[in-house]
Amino acid sequence: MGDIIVLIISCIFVNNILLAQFLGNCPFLGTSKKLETALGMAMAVIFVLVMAGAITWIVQYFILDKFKLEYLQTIAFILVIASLVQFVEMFLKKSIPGLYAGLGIFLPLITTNCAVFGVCIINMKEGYGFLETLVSSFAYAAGFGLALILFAGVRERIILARVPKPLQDTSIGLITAGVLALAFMGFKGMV
Amino acid sequence: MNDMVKMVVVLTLLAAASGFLLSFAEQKTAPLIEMQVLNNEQWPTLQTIFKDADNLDTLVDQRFKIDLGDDENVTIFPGVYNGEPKAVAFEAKSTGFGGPLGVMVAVNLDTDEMVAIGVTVSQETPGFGSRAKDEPDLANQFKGLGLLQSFSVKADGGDIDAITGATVTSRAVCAAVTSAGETYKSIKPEILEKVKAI
Amino acid sequence: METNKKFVVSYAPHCHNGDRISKKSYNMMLAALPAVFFGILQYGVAALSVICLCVSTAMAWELLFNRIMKQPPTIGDGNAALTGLILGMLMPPVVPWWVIFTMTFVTILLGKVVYGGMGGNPFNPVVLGYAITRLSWGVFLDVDASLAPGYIFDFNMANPIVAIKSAVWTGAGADAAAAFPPQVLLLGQHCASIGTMFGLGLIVGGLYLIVRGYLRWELCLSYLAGVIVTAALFSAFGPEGKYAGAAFHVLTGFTLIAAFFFMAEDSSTPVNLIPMLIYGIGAGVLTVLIRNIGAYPDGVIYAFLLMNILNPLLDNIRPKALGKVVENE
Amino acid sequence: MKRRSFLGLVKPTLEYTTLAALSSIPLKKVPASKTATFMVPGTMEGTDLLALKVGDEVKAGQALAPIADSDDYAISTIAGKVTALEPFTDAHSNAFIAVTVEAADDQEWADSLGSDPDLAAVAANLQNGPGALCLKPVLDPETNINTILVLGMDQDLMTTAVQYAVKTRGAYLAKGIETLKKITGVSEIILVVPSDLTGNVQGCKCTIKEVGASYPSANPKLVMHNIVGKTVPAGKTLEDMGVLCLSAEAVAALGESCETGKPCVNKIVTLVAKDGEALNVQVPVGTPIQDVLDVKRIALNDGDRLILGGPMTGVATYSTSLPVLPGTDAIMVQDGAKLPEIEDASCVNCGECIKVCPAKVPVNMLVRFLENQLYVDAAEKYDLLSCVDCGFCSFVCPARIPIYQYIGLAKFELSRMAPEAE
Amino acid sequence: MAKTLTQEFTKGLWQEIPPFRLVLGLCPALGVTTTVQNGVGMGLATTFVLVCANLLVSVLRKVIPAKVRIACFIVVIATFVTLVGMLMQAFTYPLYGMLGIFIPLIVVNCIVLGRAEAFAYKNPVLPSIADGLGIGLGFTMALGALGAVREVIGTGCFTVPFGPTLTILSADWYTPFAFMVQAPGAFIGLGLMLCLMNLVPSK
Repeated sequence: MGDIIVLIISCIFVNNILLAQFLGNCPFLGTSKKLETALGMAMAVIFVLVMAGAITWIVQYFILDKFKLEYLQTIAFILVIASLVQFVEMFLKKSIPGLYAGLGIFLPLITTNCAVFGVCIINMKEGYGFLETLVSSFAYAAGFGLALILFAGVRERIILARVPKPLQDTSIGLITAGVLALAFMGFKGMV
Repeated sequence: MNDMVKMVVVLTLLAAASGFLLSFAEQKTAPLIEMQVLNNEQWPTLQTIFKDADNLDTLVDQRFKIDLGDDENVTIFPGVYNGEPKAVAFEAKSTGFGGPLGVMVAVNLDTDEMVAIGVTVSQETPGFGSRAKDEPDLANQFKGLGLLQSFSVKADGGDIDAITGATVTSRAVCAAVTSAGETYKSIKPEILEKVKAI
Repeated sequence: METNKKFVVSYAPHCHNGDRISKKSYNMMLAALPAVFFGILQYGVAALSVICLCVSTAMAWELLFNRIMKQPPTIGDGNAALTGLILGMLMPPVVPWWVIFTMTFVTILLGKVVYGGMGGNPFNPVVLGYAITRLSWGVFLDVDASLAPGYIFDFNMANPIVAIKSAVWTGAGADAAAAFPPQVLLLGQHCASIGTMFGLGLIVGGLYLIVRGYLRWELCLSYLAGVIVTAALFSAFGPEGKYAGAAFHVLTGFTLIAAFFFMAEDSSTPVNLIPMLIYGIGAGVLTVLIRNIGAYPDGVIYAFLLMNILNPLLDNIRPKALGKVVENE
Repeated sequence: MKRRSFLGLVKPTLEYTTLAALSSIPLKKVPASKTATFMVPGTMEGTDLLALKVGDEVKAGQALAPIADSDDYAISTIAGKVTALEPFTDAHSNAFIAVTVEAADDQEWADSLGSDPDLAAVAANLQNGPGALCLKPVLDPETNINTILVLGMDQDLMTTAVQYAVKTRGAYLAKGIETLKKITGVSEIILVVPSDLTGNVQGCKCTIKEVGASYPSANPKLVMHNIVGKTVPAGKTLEDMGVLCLSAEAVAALGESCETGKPCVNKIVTLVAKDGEALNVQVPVGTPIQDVLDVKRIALNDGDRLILGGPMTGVATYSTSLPVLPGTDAIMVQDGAKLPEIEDASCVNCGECIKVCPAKVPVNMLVRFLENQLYVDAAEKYDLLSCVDCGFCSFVCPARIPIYQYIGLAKFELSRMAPEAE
Repeated sequence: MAKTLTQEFTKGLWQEIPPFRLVLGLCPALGVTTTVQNGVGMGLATTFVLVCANLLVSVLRKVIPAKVRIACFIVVIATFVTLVGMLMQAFTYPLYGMLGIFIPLIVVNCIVLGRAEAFAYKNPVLPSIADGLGIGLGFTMALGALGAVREVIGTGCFTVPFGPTLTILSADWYTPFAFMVQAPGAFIGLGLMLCLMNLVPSK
């Protein structure tokens, strides 16, 4: 149990997928201009990443490893994620239209969200068991969501400030993200 | 319906072609990659920790693998001193500040004491943790200590002086050496058997 | 309807209470004086030159950026000088000039200019500038290293916050803290950065700011409460003797200057009651967490950066405006 | 004005000027002027045929309606001849036609009101009287007025005109309230006065409540919230809630008009000189401001500021030939050398405005949205419409941002957008 | 409308240079640019995938049904990414070690998928190759430049790609501003470079 808590803290704060591992920056900058979109994206990533983590784990250990096809990891994982996103989209549209209305527009973006793919690979690299994979996927996604929501809050305010013209939009977004990364370094050594 | 068939056919063909291409590439590159790993990660360390061994030039070729169960295995490099395979080296891993950290441990088969250790893979923060690889202070402390015990840095109540400003890395090295000891304990009979052949 | 006189036509209100931004800056500098003077007395002319260099370069950079961006000079509002002064207070007595140049440059550029000047910055410029410099040139900002050549005092010459860090790992933090009793810390008989040595001076200055209304007591007290409660919990429930007590944490490191001077930076702090309390307590808890279990000796800097990030979200917690219609959707 | 106090720990307050503190001020009567100007809502553009022409003779108390078929008119307070009809636009971009009348030697009154007027007659004759008694909402069948709120307190600082009316015209006030009850049929009348004037209104047959002494507690929306106990929803008016808010001076004028049978035309105005010394004057509506200033021999120079209204919400104006309007409670002049400057600074988030805002508007965020012209967001998310227009935020702002002006502009833009959206 | 091959090639080098003008591919730009060599290596690996994927997608553009095109693109891209990973492991192992997880992540790099979708699927083979090469080399240049800035300021050194490490700023008088090679420095460095690029007109 203690290990799991350490893993969660490590994935959310210390090794935050966005700010310490640089994964998922395109949607990070793209969907953080408004708090509502950031919330939607965060939920969508959590939702998909937990499922993707579980399925890629199964694919890795029951297919790739079994048949000595480890070198197909990249292609297998990306296909799993892409079809999972498609499937989730169709499923939500039919069964939970309310949730689909909220997450719908973010789902296609997730296929090219390197955080999702990256976490799946990290899980395998670290050799996590199934439970650990689930926990780490969720925690990484939560860390992504947390950083995204915090960033969106700050960014909403920056948009209103008198930022010099050449710095506006992405440029100031990156600088602010840098400060976020700096702040998250404060969690270093906590696990 | 025709569309549907076409879609399936195209995708299947693409996937099949990709599979063939990659398995071909895999076969061709696998031995190259293994040599690269050896040359880049383990060889530099082996060179330093076995610098007095007789078989320095051939020890890579003399390596052998021991099965640890669970699909894991460990590669053992035997070191020959005065014509006798007196020591073996193998790698143990742990996690440091910025990712995996590997420690090559050379151990005397007679006394179970460490001949030397060296850090192999390290992605530690430049300037801090990476000193574990570059500076011998930490590694030298292990020389001559019995491997069959657990190690920890002084801050945690052990005997090892941590590198200033890189406590996490120093701890990771201790953890790796400790786990090397456990591995060693379990596979020593097999090692002894195999080295006889040399 | 003609008149030959030209009157000023402007919008209401036609009166003002006379307050202006510069007044706050100058009052804060005034409040900082006791601590700064004491630091200069202890450390001598080297400290004076560090403080002067910090203040002057901060103003110079601000002026330079005003020029580059073709704005009217804003150094008149005193904010640049104040930023420089507080940065100077965080410095050890001896710092290479180029470290100060770079630090004030980074502070003014990344802390203020890129966000369009004072008020737009989501982060406390001082904290940001110090954090970046510390990350690169930590050794130059290290009080112990700075004191090693040339300074001899008749009191314990170790920087308490650093001394205790290594002691905590060996489980003897409380013993190490016992070497620094509160009166020693309050009266500046210990080694710390120029402006944080004299605890009493900081407290007096801070109380002045609170009384004048330039510092919200809610922020200051909740921060101190956060530090005290967390530190007390650690020392009560942690392993016996491992963690230092509350008094130590309040009086060492940057806690006091943070409580009284970082908190008075408006742009990065909340304005409503509940957010102010959460902000203060959160910063206090994080400070002690990082000190006790994190990688850094002093957690104040990171605690503030983290709470700065949270600030815009916190500010959404606010009282219901008059007649606000709550939609039932 | 009151400076920032040394003790900044507590919330800054502004106290209303009460008559108790200024009891020695006598009421000066401004003699009837030679010309008077009346503002009638409407525009002259596109109207070739004005119902009123230069040279027309008018009687005192006669309705001046320059545009035919329009409900808009003003009551002339003097008898004489129309000398000019000019377009005029006020600070809020409302269009008016300024009708200037030159006084005749013989002041003849139109026979308009009578001693027992009905609702229509009162509405017709007193809307341009002192305090601008506007009874239109009662006549409007769509609004269901069930309460009348009579404010016996000035809404701005340094102004004592309404208080003066309450203090000296208590009997007329009582009569006015009685008449109001009769002609409107509204039984619930609430009179709000400052604590030192409760003794002067004992004769009034209505609910009497006390209002606090700190600014802006006499603001109608705050009176509703704090004293009446009903909250006006953001963006709505008192009328939307069925409450008609009237100035006590207007009600007293109604009482006087019923007694005398002719419309009361004399307005009480607080005149504040450059040195801050104040005095109340009585002046017929329509009199040029210059005549009022002459009472104290106030000389204005270039760069000075002439304000119609009090220091917090008054409107600065450019000419002394403008008339005293029915709602002009104060005329204030400020020395050009002592005007507080306004700066183009951005908000520093100090929170002073949050401390003082009586409506709990998140001014610090609001001003950021207004500066970026995001008016719809400002209204939807940051409570722009909850603002009660007191100007306190601008008064305390250390960055000297013209917040009140931003808010005024935003409300104006929103009101312009609203019809477009439909 | 029709552009020459040269134009297709050069637009990626300046007008549409990622990630400065096209704000895509930020993750590798931030993650691997601690040295010039890493940046250039990452850029070249991406270029390889871009060119190959563009080529194949363009060749097959008439065969691939529109409905499953994204899936097909992904298969094609993933194949080449795996291939480049194997080749790098076999021939430039230390570089592969430094780039680590970012090599497989080329598969989700929006630039690659974006070019396949926006360009190669609609254009003949030669322009597609020119486009891929241009964008790829532009990306390489950008990563190299960012790597150079970060490395020189952050360590005082300059790693010639696949060559020696030169000391540009001598340790005698320069103390490296290590912030630049750390995570926050990546974001802030890229942000400031983006600002500089905004000051320069795109044409």
